[in-house]
Amino acid sequence: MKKIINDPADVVTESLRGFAAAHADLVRVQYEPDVVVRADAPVAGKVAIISGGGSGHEPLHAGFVGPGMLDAAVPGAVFTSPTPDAVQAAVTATTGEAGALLIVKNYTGDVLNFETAGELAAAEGLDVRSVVIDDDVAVADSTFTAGRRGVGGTVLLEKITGAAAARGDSLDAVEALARKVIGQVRSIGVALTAPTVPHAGEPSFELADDEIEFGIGIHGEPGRERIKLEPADALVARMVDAVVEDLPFTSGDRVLLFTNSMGGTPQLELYLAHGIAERLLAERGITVARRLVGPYITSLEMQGISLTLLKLDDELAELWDAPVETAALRWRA
Amino acid sequence: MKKIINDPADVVTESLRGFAAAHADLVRVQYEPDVVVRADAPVAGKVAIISGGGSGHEPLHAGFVGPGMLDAAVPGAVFTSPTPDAVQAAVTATTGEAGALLIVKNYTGDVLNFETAGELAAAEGLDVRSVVIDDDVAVADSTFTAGRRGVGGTVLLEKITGAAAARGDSLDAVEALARKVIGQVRSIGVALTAPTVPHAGEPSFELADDEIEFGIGIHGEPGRERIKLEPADALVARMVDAVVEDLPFTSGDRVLLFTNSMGGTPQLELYLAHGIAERLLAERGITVARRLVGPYITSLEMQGISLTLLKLDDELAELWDAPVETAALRWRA
Amino acid sequence: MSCTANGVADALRAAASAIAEHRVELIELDRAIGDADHGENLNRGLAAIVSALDPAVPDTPGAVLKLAATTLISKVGGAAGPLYGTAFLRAATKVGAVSELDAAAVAEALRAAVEGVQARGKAVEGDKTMVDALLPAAAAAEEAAGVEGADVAAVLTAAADAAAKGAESTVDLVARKGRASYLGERSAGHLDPGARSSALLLRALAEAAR
Amino acid sequence: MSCTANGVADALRAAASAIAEHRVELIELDRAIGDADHGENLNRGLAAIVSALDPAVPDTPGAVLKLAATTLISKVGGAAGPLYGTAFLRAATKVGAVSELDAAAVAEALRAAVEGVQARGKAVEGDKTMVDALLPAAAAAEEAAGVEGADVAAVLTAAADAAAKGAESTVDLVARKGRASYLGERSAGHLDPGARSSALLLRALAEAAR
Ligand SMILES: Nc1ncnc2c1ncn2[C@@H]1O[C@H](COP(=O)(O)OP(=O)(O)O)[C@@H](O)[C@H]1O
Ligand SMILES: Nc1ncnc2c1ncn2[C@@H]1O[C@H](COP(=O)(O)OP(=O)(O)O)[C@@H](O)[C@H]1O
Ligand SMILES: [Mg+2]
Ligand SMILES: [Mg+2]
Ligand SMILES: [Mg+2]
Ligand SMILES: [Mg+2]
Repeated sequence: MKKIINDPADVVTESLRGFAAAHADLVRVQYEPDVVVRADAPVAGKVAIISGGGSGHEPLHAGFVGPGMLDAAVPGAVFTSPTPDAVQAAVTATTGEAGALLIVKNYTGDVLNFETAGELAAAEGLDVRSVVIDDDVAVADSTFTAGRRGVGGTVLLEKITGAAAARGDSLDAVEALARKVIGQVRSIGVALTAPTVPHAGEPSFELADDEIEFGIGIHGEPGRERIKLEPADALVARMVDAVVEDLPFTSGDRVLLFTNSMGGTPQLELYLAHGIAERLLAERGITVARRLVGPYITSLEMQGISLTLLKLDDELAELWDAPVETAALRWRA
Repeated sequence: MKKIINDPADVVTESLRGFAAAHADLVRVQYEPDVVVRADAPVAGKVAIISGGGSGHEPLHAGFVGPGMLDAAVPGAVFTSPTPDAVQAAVTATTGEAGALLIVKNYTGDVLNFETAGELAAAEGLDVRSVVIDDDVAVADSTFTAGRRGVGGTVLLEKITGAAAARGDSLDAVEALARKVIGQVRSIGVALTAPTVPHAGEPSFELADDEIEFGIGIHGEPGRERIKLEPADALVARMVDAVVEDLPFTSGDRVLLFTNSMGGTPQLELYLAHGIAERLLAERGITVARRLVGPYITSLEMQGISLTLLKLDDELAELWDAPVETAALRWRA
Repeated sequence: MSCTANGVADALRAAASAIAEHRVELIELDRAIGDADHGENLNRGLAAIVSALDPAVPDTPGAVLKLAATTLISKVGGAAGPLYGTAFLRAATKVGAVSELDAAAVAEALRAAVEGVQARGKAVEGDKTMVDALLPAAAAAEEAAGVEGADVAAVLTAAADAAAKGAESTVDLVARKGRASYLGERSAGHLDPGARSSALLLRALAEAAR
Repeated sequence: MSCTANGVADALRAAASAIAEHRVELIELDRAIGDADHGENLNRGLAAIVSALDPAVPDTPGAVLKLAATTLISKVGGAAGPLYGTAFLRAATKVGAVSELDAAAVAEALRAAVEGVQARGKAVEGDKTMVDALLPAAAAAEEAAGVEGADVAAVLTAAADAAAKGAESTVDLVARKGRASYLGERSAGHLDPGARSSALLLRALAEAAR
């Protein structure tokens, strides 16, 4: 294993120290339990938006803390969902009368730990709700699985609910909006190489030189299917098909297209894939009205990409465009 | 080789198509020769800031085209400096009475091709000047080498000259400013893995599992020295020492610290390294007054990082803080 | 060992040693069909229990189990943290405030623990989870406790044996819960890391009880 | 072959084939001490020359060389593009508007080409660059051209032989110019890609001239 680290057990905390130093204008970081909080939290009268999960997916979630997006992020150990006390610390630091929305990616660990945190918050008389995002079309959503995973759609959900909270929406309204977004966002991922978890020291799976994992998650779990590497045109078409036909997205739809790097894929390839996806969607009569391209929800150094489509209406487009000021996403209206 | 590409010969052009689709609000892209131009170019009365070089270093340079930074970027083939006609096309698209500054990284190919382009521009009666940035302390700056390479400092130079041009500085003033920045910026890089050039199909160099290249460039050239992988504390100290002692930076200096990922290094490690560098600089009495952390000048999928230090004064800090709106860097004052 | 507060504490220390010893194995099992953290997380949690017991062992077996539960919940994370945490919490509640556990109490505690895991995780037998080790363990413990003159060691040994067999049975299963379920058919042929850690924990407790 | 415009065009086509054939070798040489693009870039440039000659071959050898020069400058990039471009441009200027080149003209053109490379790149003999192939080539060409009754083929063959030897001599050198110079001592033990491509080009031209 080749990594720029000291003791693997300290990776998350040491990285947070660097993050805190780099972004003192945006965040403050609390340690033990580790929580990244908006510098000006709690924001009076505003619904707090909180998310978290295992580390190793950066910039998710800490990179999205700031005005217009998250009030707090709760980073667990690498690929390990955080514990309830850490989530509770995030709630305590950010949540007032207006309540909080917890954005939970659908993994057994995240769901269970955030569930307990929600109970702890309720016991303190706070109005804290949870939504579970499960946008990964690679996983069959049946009783034979833990259900679909939360992947790329999480980034869009955090941005859009963050904007709604920033404009003063009530917790009821933000929660309803979150459920609407979850209902119309879908993703698929592919991996060319495996990530290496620091404490494990070995790549999470082995792939031959001509093999890729189609339907990969973001935790180094092997994908749903192992296929041969194919040219970008064919691969992106396979991905677009999987996403479009799931919801389905149909001719006339306006969408946000999010082309995400899993970490190790260079921008040169990422934009190349994005261009193909844009073309394929246009051919289907689907209008790409907004786009996001970059490494926003990653799996350590894994090479691969994911595509996420969100069906837009005027409200969602407006909330997407609303100003945001975080370490990883930053724009003005 | 595992890449999300079609024909290796088409990588740059296909990637530009995706970039153009993703950022139509910021840029327009011309093909054959390939040039990325600010959407609203030429900007009347403003000095044009133009840079370019081989592709594979994204977001450099195209990701820095937009208000407050570059007017045009000229992407060559992967790791191959662009040809003079491409540079000339960039000049033609952006340059008026106020003239243009070409920012050239110190590589034989870039220097020669931009030199010719400058002659072509002069022949057309345009006032076009060049500055050559050579901030890499890994290379001995002697007659026994092609001179120091231009690396991380390029990003800072493009931002600062872009801000000066945006506030209306003359070409004389922008050129003088550029030379000042070049005089007080220094960098060092390290590689844990090699990049793979698409048309080459093989990693650019081989490294044992416990070896790293210290003093790496950004083109998959092997580094200056091959050393054993060491803990992050020791490695970052080695890098800080190399940079600080070169200029030298001394106690009482105010600096901008730029911690850059070479592409394949995940954010978790990058911020960890950044945190260590902040601590070591503080111990030396050097004040980190501004910072930039992220993958901004990369070498395809290469794992590794670079550290860049720029000595700041009030003017440079102000120009750094000035608004910028590009695909890769974006903030308001 | 007598199953007093100190006895339970010693058993937990033995369990912590066992997990530390098998940390890499559990990581490797999780690497194959999960995300390579089970051994790391559980080891962190058990080590934290040992530290938590260090200043002073709580008064009753139930209080020791409760301390273990809250420590696991706040130190492990992932799926295993809340599941094992709930297991210990239910066991603690079940044994109440007595100062020493007999064979029947241990069997009842184990049953409560499994029910807790199932209540939280919704897994049934055959889903390829820790439940496949814990359910047969609870049944075997009840059966052993029913035998005339059975002691705690006998109950836990029966549970550990059954858990080991139950864990082995997960190899052939296709996962329907947890992270391994994303793999579908490809999850078959691998031992479930949580079932394995359950078997390891019960074996360590049983040996401490002898 | 007679060294008319068409003869030079044919020789350039032969050179393009040679570079296409050795594309991977040149990439590999550049991968070792550079950035793995020399074969790709040169191949793109030579192929572009072949295309540029396709619609119509220019009238004179000089015009053909000039077309080659401008094509290289606008298609190759990197260090080799402007250096080879300048070489061809200087050669074109040197030969002027004559309709056929004799042995002396070829030798003079080669000398002008080397001087162009040195003027642009500032490399001297021993810096481990294409200059180490081209300088001896120019000298050998001049010597061959001085021999009574020497023809173009003899001049180019002498040049190609000397270039091959010159290229080989770069193996032991430590680079002082170009990308390989960043390696310092580690650049020794490798053949310089530009010297190798110079030798390949001259060999192809020589063989076409026979
Ligand atoms: N719903 C569930 N019910 C019972 N056990 C489960 C469930 N989901 C997962 N597990 C157990 O948890 C183990 C994985 O634990 P761990 O690796 O620590 O968590 P994570 O999957 O979050 O990384 C699995 O091997 C399985 O035995
Ligand atoms: N200053 C120079 N003078 C002469 N030849 C040079 C010089 N710099 C580089 N070269 C030649 O160029 C070759 C590399 O060409 P190429 O790989 O195409 O360019 P780049 O180094 O820009 O990638 C070297 O092998 C060397 O022979
Ligand atoms: Mg996990
Ligand atoms: Mg090159
Ligand atoms: Mg796991
Ligand atoms: Mg090269």
